[in-house]
Amino acid sequence: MTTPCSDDLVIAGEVLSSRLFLGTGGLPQVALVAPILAAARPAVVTVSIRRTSSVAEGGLLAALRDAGVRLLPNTAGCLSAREAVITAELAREALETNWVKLEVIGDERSLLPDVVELLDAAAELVRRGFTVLPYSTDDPVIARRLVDAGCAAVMPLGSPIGSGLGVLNPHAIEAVRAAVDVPVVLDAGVGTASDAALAMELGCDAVLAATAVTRADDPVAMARALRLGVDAGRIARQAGRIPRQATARASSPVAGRIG
Amino acid sequence: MTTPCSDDLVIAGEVLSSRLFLGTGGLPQVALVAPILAAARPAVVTVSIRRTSSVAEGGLLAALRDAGVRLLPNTAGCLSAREAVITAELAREALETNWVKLEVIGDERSLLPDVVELLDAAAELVRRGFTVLPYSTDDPVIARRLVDAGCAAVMPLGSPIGSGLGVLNPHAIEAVRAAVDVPVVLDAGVGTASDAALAMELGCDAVLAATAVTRADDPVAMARALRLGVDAGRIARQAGRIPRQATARASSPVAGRIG
Amino acid sequence: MTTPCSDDLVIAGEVLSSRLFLGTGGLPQVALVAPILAAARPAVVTVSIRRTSSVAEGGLLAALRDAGVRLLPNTAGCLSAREAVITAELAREALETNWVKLEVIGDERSLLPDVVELLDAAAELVRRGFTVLPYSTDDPVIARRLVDAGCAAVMPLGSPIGSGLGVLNPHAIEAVRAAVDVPVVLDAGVGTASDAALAMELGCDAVLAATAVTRADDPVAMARALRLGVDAGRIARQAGRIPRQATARASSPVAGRIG
Amino acid sequence: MTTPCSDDLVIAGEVLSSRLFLGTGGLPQVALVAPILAAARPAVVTVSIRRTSSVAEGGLLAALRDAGVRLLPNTAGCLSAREAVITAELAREALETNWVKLEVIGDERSLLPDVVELLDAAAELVRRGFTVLPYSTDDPVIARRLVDAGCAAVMPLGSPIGSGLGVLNPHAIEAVRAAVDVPVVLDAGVGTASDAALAMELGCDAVLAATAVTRADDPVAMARALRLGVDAGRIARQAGRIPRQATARASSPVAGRIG
Amino acid sequence: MTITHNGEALALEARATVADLLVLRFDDPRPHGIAVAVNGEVAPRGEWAGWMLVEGDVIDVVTAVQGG
Amino acid sequence: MTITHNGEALALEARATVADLLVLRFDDPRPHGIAVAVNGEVAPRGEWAGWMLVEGDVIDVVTAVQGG
Amino acid sequence: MTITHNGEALALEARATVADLLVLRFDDPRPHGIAVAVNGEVAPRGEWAGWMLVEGDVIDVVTAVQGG
Amino acid sequence: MTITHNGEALALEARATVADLLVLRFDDPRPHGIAVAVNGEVAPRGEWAGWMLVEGDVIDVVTAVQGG
Repeated sequence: MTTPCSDDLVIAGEVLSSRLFLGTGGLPQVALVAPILAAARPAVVTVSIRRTSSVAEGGLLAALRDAGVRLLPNTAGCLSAREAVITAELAREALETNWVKLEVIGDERSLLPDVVELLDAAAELVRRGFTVLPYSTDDPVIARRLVDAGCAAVMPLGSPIGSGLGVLNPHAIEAVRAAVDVPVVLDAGVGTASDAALAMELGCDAVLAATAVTRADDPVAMARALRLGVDAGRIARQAGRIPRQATARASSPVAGRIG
Repeated sequence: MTTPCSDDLVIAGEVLSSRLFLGTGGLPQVALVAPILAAARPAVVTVSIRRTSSVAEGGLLAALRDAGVRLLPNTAGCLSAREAVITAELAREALETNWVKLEVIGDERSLLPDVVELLDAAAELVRRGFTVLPYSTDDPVIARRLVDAGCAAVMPLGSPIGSGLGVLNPHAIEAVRAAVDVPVVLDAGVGTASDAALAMELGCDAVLAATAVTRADDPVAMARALRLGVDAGRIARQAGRIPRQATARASSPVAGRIG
Repeated sequence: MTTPCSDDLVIAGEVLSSRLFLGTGGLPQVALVAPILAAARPAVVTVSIRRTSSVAEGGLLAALRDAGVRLLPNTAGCLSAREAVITAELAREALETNWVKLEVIGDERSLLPDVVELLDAAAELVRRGFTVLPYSTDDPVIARRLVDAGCAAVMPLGSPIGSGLGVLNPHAIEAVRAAVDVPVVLDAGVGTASDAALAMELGCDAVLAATAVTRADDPVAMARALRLGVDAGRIARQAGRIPRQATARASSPVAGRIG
Repeated sequence: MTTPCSDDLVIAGEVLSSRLFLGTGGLPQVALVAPILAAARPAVVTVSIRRTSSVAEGGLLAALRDAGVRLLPNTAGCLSAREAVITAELAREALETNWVKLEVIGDERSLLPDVVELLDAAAELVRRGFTVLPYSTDDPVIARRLVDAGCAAVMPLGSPIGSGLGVLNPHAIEAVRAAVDVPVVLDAGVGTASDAALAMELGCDAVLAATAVTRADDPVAMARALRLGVDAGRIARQAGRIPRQATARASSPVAGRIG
Repeated sequence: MTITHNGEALALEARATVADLLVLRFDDPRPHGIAVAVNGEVAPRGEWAGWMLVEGDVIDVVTAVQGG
Repeated sequence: MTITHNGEALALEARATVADLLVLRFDDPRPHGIAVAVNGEVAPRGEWAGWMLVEGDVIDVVTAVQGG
Repeated sequence: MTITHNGEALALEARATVADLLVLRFDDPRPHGIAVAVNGEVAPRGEWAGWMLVEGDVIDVVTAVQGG
Repeated sequence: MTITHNGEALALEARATVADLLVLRFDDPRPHGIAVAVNGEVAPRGEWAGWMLVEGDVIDVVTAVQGG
């Protein structure tokens, strides 16, 4: 355990087991679920809700249940508050959880959040008793509105879903962190371990990664790398880094040199 | 143990215990040596050579010997090959090691390497049987010349010593990595864990940190953070990250959405 | 004239005389208005609407009228759609223009747009016959919504007002450009000429600068620098730049070298 | 004329007509020389020295002589000081100028400078009465050594030749600027106008561009864009830009708002 | 009668229930880990056995799949 | 009567008009480049002369000033 | 005799000068904008007419071409 | 005689050795973890006892200290 208990992440009163959220999208084979979870030790694992023609669906759900990991259904692909709300309701029914990663996107190409529909859906789901974790932009004003609407956390994007571009605007993520008093989970864009570490150093409370793991050449290794990156960034944030300065500062004493 | 044996770092035939090098410059108190080493588990610890008026010198050397860590004396502050060579000779005599982190700087303000004097000193020290690890610029042509001169590794800077600016030119570090077939140790500029992870992801074989740890608000915590960051970056590099792409890529299936 | 007529910027059917918008906030003295306008040759100049106890108000308005420049009143400082709408109405009455740079901010510290109130105000002002140029975030989905509401242009921020941080997220500005078919005017954050040139190279149709000019050591010189920067970036965008590539490409022939 | 006479660039006592140096490598057709020169108004134009089987060589030299522009022969492709010196001697004989852009590269793939051979060649050519402008790395210590060897200017690279990556390490370019008291000409890597403006804002006295112009979709337009970008950056540097600050600063008055 | 199941037309005997549909499609009247929407409203698991379908009903049966 | 002008209380004779207020404050019944709001609604320039103020009216008189 | 001109063997009459070579290759004893190296040393323009080539000389004739 | 020890003048008895100097300064003829340079050359540990100092010798005694 790399983070002391006193440093546990708590969302909506629930103590989570780590600061890494894992998405399962793009997973090449269900057989990788167990080793990936063992390497990542995620706090939650996200799943999508889709029509099914068989109960098994490749056994993903069974594999996740066997691992005893907390599931976080999302409303990926929803283009309106209405769609997102019914999808969340079905997720609650199917998975017996009232937690939802709320996604309402503006279009299917950019997959960027539509914050107007997102705010409507968030308010309605909170009213219906959901614990809402909204996937949002890196706009601190919207983050504050989501919290005012009752969201249990905010999940600003670092860069577009699946882009692997990391945190394109660190300044904005710091502003989101400063704007709200709920956990901030960096969502979307993480491509590698240093992205996850940076997000935590900027003040995020957790990081979500999906494609970065599932589409890496070695998903299990990347799961481990991201887990270490999240812990590294969290501890570094707490350690109080040295200030950046334009000029050098000797790390060896000047006095006492010979000759 | 986060890195499998098959992945050990080997320099001049010696198997090193980790991929983090630690500098002791700026250490607020010797009492921190033990906990910092326990947190960082460094492969080597660097020390400087200075005139002494007492054998103790605050007991740093004793503390390091107690920890049983490999010492890497440096020639910090030397402005000429001549100075660096005699300093290295004294280090070998005092510490009974023929390893030396070779530093020859151009001036005492920027502390930037003087690669001309550096090449002369490297050639002479190799001739005298030293294992030379030169602190250099991020110039791949110079890196190749240092290897041709017999250096056992190259240590390009990420940014000026003590600046905490991280890796200012990732492209150059990748070019150094591609130019040589000896270990590349990122030296100077590391400020926090994500810097260390990034350096490893760029292909460095190890990272050296001094000020980042010793002058952090909590040196022991930062030592741990950097250790995790180095491991995270190393594993991420080997895991084969997803490509960066300008546009989004869905991590949730498009088919099967309701409504 | 650096841009051919065929390349004129047109907003709401009006042909504008250049691609630089100028803000007057922070102007040290009215006497600088004339030389700054001569150096910047702006398409429009923004002003704020405030209570007055004298008609003169330092003669700014008179100086601008003498220069015959198009005025663009803003609703700076408004925290709600209601405030912004009445401010716009008063501006229309006072300045006899139905153009308005619509600003609705989320708080007085960050001065960041509140896109929810912004959308409401934009729809209402369009209904009332205004030509609306909204100061917004770099969110392409919101940009599209503003255009759907009838805005004549969109004005995404590069970074916070007065920060001089330039374009913090070039990827987002390119996405805004791709999302809408009205002119995109980069607003807020420009600190120097290269920021303005970059914004234009990213596809912006114009750039607004205020603090960058008025608080520069030499406002007239910076006005000229930004004017040149905007033109440079516009022409470079149209010239079709070379692709970025990680490796070198010889600009001198390899064949025919002697020796 | 965009820069006042008092601001002329002077190298080795010669007053140059602008702060843009132009390379001709990659020029698609000689017919473009005249319009490109008219658009760029360069201070000098670089050419390479190669074996010839005809006097004409496509008439490039004639076209340049007709334009009355100052020629700056380079030693592109030379891998040793010896090669570079004889190439410079032949250039002096063929073009009747003792100015030379000195290039000695480490390998033909990266085209990066070999600063060791470069220093040897520079010293020898200065001894032989040449005015030496060396293409170098962004290493301030080497820059100072080149000046000590008698070079009339230094030409640090922004990024690899032809890469179009712009200035990869602004901090290093500022350090080179601070290290020497001769003109600093940014060489290599410029891809577009904002790169040129940034280089000037960092303190460079001039910028050299070749591929950026000759391989652009519209070389004449890019020539004009770079000329404007260089002037914009120069004037912005002199205008004294506002400081970068993490937080916003209102550009409109807070007092006197209605409602 | 004809209903729409996951976007496709499906013929069912009159008076069929949600449970009947699930048996037909999944050989199980209460399959685990799924949810059912009838005409865009959730049909709670407890009501499947008694929930009578009518001509033209639009039924969606969903489960958890891979997702980011 | 008492009205509020730009946030401050101001005593006016009964039956004063917007134009009267402007004369009082600006020595000009139709100053150039300003606008007037009465109780949060714009009072058009053309109506200033005839617009009768009443006890408690909130008047804002604004103009263009420096702004980003 | 045989010399090397720009990397290729070339047969010349004995006692040929640099100028003779230039006439042979360029129809001009003093072409403009070129330079000549003999065995890696510059042969100054003024000496071309009198500079006698000998068996095995390596001659490079160069001019200015496009370059970065 | 007078020698220079770590940059400062020091008076020693004639015929003093490196070991004598070390005893004088460190109460130890072979202190651990130090090295000695005489006139810019290393004096190996094994020769300290026999190494005779002479007037004007420049001696540096160094050890390992904190360093980056």
